[in-house]
Amino acid sequence: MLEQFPMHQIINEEGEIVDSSSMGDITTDEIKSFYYKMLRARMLDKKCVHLQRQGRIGTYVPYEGQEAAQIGSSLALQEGDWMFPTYRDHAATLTFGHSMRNLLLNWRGRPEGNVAPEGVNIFPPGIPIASQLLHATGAAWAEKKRGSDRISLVYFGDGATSEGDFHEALNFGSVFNTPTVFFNQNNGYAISVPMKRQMKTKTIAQKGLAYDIECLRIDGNDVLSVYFATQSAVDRARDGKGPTLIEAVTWRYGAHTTADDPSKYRDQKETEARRETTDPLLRIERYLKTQEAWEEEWLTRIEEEITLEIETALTEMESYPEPDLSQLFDYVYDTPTWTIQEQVNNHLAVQGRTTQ
Amino acid sequence: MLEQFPMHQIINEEGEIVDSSSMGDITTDEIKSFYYKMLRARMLDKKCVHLQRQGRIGTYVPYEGQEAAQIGSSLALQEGDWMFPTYRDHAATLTFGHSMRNLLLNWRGRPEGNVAPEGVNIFPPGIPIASQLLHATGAAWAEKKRGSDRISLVYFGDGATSEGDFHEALNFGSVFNTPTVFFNQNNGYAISVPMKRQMKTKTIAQKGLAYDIECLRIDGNDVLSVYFATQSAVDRARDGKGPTLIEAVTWRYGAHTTADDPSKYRDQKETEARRETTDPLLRIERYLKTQEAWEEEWLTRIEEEITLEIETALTEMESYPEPDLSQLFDYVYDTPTWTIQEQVNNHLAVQGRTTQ
Amino acid sequence: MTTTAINTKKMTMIQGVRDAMHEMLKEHDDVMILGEDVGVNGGVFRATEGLYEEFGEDRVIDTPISESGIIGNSIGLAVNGFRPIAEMQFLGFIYPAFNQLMTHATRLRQRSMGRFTVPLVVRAPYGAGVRAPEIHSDSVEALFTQMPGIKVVVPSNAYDAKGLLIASIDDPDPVLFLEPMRCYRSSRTEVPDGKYNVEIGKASVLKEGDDISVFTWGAMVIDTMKAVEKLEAKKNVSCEVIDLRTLYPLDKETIAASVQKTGRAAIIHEAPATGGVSNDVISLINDTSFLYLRAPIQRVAGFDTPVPVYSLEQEYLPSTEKIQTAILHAVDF
Amino acid sequence: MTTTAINTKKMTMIQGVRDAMHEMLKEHDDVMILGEDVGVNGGVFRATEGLYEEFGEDRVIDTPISESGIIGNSIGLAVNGFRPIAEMQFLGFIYPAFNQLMTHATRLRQRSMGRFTVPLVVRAPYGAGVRAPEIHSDSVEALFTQMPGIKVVVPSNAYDAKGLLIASIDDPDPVLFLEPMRCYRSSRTEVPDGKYNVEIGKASVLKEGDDISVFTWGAMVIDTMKAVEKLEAKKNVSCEVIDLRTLYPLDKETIAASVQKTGRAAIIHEAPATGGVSNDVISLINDTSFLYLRAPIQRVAGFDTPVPVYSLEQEYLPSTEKIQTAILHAVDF
Ligand SMILES: Cc1ncc(C[n+]2csc(CCOP(=O)(O)OP(=O)(O)O)c2C)c(N)n1
Ligand SMILES: Cc1ncc(C[n+]2csc(CCOP(=O)(O)OP(=O)(O)O)c2C)c(N)n1
Ligand SMILES: [Mg+2]
Ligand SMILES: [Mg+2]
Repeated sequence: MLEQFPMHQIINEEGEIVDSSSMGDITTDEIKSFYYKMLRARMLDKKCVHLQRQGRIGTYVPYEGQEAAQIGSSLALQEGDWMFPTYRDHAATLTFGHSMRNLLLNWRGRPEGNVAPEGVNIFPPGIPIASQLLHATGAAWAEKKRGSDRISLVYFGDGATSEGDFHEALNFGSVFNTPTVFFNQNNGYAISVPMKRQMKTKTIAQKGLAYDIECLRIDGNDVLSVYFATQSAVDRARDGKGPTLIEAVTWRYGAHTTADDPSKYRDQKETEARRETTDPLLRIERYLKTQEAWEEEWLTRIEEEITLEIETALTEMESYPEPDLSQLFDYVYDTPTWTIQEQVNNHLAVQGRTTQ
Repeated sequence: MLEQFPMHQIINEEGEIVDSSSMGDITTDEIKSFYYKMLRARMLDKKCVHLQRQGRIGTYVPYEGQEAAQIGSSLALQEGDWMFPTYRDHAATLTFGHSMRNLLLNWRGRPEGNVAPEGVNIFPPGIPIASQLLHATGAAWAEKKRGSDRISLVYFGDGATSEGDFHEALNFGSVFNTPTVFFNQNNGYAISVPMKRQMKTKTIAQKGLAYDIECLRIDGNDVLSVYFATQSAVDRARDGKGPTLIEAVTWRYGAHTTADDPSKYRDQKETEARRETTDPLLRIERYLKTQEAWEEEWLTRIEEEITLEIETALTEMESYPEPDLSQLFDYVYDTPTWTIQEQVNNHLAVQGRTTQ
Repeated sequence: MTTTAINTKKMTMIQGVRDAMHEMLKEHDDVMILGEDVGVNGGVFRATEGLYEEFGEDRVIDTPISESGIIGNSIGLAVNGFRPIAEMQFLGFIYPAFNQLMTHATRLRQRSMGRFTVPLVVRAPYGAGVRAPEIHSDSVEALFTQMPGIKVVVPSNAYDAKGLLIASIDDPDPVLFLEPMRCYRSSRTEVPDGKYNVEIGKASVLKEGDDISVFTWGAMVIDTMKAVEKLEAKKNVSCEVIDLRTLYPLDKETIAASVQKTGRAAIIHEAPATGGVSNDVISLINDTSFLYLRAPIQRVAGFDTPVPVYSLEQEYLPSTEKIQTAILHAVDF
Repeated sequence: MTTTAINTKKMTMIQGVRDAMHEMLKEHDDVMILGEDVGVNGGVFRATEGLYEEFGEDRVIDTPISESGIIGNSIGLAVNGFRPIAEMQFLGFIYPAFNQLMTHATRLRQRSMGRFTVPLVVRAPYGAGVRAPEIHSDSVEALFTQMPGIKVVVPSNAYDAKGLLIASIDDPDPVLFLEPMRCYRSSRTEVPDGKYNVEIGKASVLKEGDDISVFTWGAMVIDTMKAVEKLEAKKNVSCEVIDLRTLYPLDKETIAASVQKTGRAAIIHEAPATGGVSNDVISLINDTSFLYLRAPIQRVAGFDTPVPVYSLEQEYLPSTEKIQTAILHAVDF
């Protein structure tokens, strides 16, 4: 199937354009803004890994290496569209409009982490693998029923394709022709398990054949390929042509989470080598250099800008009011049941009563 | 995909051989024995529908029309192989060695219905749709681990392909290369829901592409095509070449169960027409006639033989000892827990105590 | 209970269920039905009979056989403006959807601090006694009463069924609506036309009495009433019978008040004794009415075994004899 | 308890778990492990560390992310001659496998009249208090104690963990083996080398006392012992603390004997109060010891809410204060 599903690129590892016909009329400035978004995400990620080491946030899930996949795809969405992320997709949610402060709060175990600004349709990250795909078909189906042209995009990993929910979602999407983009980030590993133990197939794209839906395989480290492939999937969805499965081939540089040691299951040398070869940012840097559109000064400026943004968000996060007990009780039902009400009362009574 | 997965036939609707190359050196006598098995199954099925109407058995699940699919496939198995049926596959289990009396007991709600003779590896029928596929990969995997050449065959319907377990089973089979035959009987309906609402694809065979496993589509009403396709899948499995997905296209003539009214969701005229066109028994009759191997006298003789067998089984079933309370308690755990023991004791005490 | 309607019709419980859906589909564009065989076929029990014809395939939807898919999609639909009524063909086939119910439908409000809500009703026929095949007869209400974020409702007659189903559809949170199959056609009750509510969380006192409070729900209401009738005819004992109707949240006031009046309690259900909702009722009584109790609380329940194949299900189900024995045991203690 | 070994080593509970599997893999060719990341990676908590290297990829198997697949295949393997130990990475991820457990693993013996049996152990880390992400911290033992055909076991220390896991692997029926994450490395206990059993179904009296019986299990053993220590230091009250260790079947004798001695009981667990295993304990006490009770049975449990994100989990978990208050409440009643 590798022949049937070649990995599409627009800009290759060397920063050369290999498929100019798929680039539309994108400008260098736009490409620079893609770079900006990727840099922003990378800097935030590195900061978070650091914060975790310092104990200022809890266990963190890094995405370094996957910026092109997440940002190229999220940029293809419009306001009002729906995004269904996993725990690893905060580069995408950030780009789609989630608040950086709230994202940081998430890593402190705060419920605000799951809440994007009003009007930004981002679901709380799917924790049980692949379960979120069905919400994406459901929400898209609702749009279709209403006759709107909004669509949904859902992220999931290579490992997620093994779950039953992956299959049921693709089948629902296919049968009810929902306007859904199934965006797979194939980063080669599910925690420690490599793709070849997760499935026998060499591609994830081919799984779309089982549902007669559009399916394709792209270089997930090429932000342009990701952007244009997603855009055309989004367009198809808006036009009532149904769902698309996109396999974006990528790699995570870091650990599965900061609690994990990748050297136990893969040779980190390969990962380090990839920073020089397949890196999504470096590739755009190389491209911009071939276009003579790369300025170190610009880089310095945007790095400063982003640093400031991150520091501000961090300060906001660290000075955020302490969690309130009501967050535990208030949102279980619209109106708390008497059981919950009684439990709150007892809880408060004991807290007031015994002092240690 | 219809072109990629044509429906393979050996004997067509008219009883003509259309692919003699796939017939091996099967003899007319062997074909007659296939006919015998199909007739036996059909007569039992008709009897059961009748018994249900008379109230002598409970709700019954008919398979009339699917005899070639079930019998052609089960005949490709050998002793020691494993069969995983659904609630509709008693033509298969009967042919593979289940006892007719126990099959009848099943329709009286007796647990013996789930128990095949010692040495015959038939699982209790899978009730939750598609769940049995995973047992088939697991049991086959065990054989592979032991280095035996036994294999497993699992039946499931068109509707079953929508469940997550279908997907997980095909993936496990594919990844662990288990000796499993996934035998799909596509009878066009899942209760009232036609295939086209169950999936967008025109074939079920193509779903195998998602797992890089062998997959094919055959005329499930052609017992020879079924037999030889299954046999080669079985051979591949025995040879360590892994699983195969077979889509056998067929049709059920009757209701989903005797509690259902098919005229509510499909035109029964089409079904009646099929008795004259795609019927699996009629086709072999036509074939045998072209071979001048059909004798009415033979038919009468075997009908009598089968009638006797069925009547004997029926008598045995109807005179079978009443169910015993111990069947409710004895097999929950190897050794009953005290909870169950206490419940039995109370139960017996009350039964003894109040007479109402 | 609020009633605005006036005319009534005698109907079976399954008709009450259908009537509620008919009413709500008619009144509210955001209400929709999805499930296996609910459309063209009108449901395997005829609960959705005629609704596909009347409201069309966009509102009464035959889905693939995919319970996780049905609930997962319903969540997306519910969050995005619809009020889906999802049918599980039998409660015993809800298990493949367990993850979607447990980790999403019931938690989304909390997880999103109220941003996303799931006004979903999951309907499911359940219970033993109708000679159904294996798995079809499971009584697993307690899997859901312990699931934070969902309510669990069980009518036993047409009036309650219609009113509770309307209330469930109007409820802003997920509701599991259990339909005891044995009640589907066992009796007819007067049911008002139009829309009315039976409040979720309120039990119904079917019969007042002084000596013991007998709590039950679903199909066991039938047997309990029978047992009590028989018993009262032959012994000098007066039983209060309460149909709990909602299993989460339980009706604390009604339960406590009754036990405080009678000083004794028995709980009747067909699910296995261990882990059964009876134990929540016992805890509630322990918490509220310890000093009133004159005898150990009696449970008459299914065994700690799977529901057996149907030749044995009458042995499995609590018999009227057992119910009588339990009541006498408490009264004579 | 039967011990044949002599040498002991001090180890953490997670080491005890690993030791049991190591022992059984070494002794029995039919024992195998399967799950997500249990092979090369040695498990996300290191429970299977080194086992892949020692026993090879045919016996310690990294599977696809497919919980239904893992349990479904384990059933096939178990019926056909193997004794699989299936790991669920966290108990909160067992839900996709619910159908396989509920309708097959636990019923196959009954459905086949003893012909097919499922000697399967399902291991799962569980419980709150380790700052894990959402869903990872669920305490849903009661979903399984009410599931006929499976046993539910929860060790709280290394000695019990090893002995119970060996007993579970040797058990001819499915066992759910719950591993409270908070206990993994919270203490070390002496653990014998080699094979020994801790009998399934037997509670352990951690501390004798006269005034109240305090029942608990899993990680709440830590807090309960702490609370009792504090309380006894300041008040004149003597508590008996019992680690139930097996949640199904409960140890009726030990529970009843203790309550009949003390006349009071408290039950501590972190799962939501409604539907919690506490209610089964209450029922058991109601059935066996009604006349001995001098005060209502106290429950200290999690709230009827999902386990919250971790900034709130200390509020969620029963505190030592609450445990003390509950005990005093019973004693002062
Ligand atoms: C149902 C379920 N099972 C197991 C887990 C534990 N788990 C968390 S992440 C992960 C690996 C996921 O791999 P993949 O889908 O490739 O995504 P990636 O982490 O690589 O982005 C696993 C097994 C889970 N979250 N949910
Ligand atoms: C998990 C589950 N959901 C629903 C059902 C109810 N049900 C029984 S048979 C059936 C249709 C199955 O269709 P198909 O797989 O095509 O097999 P067929 O009955 O046509 O042989 C359904 C939905 C079930 N048994 N299990
Ligand atoms: Mg991955
Ligand atoms: Mg079918």
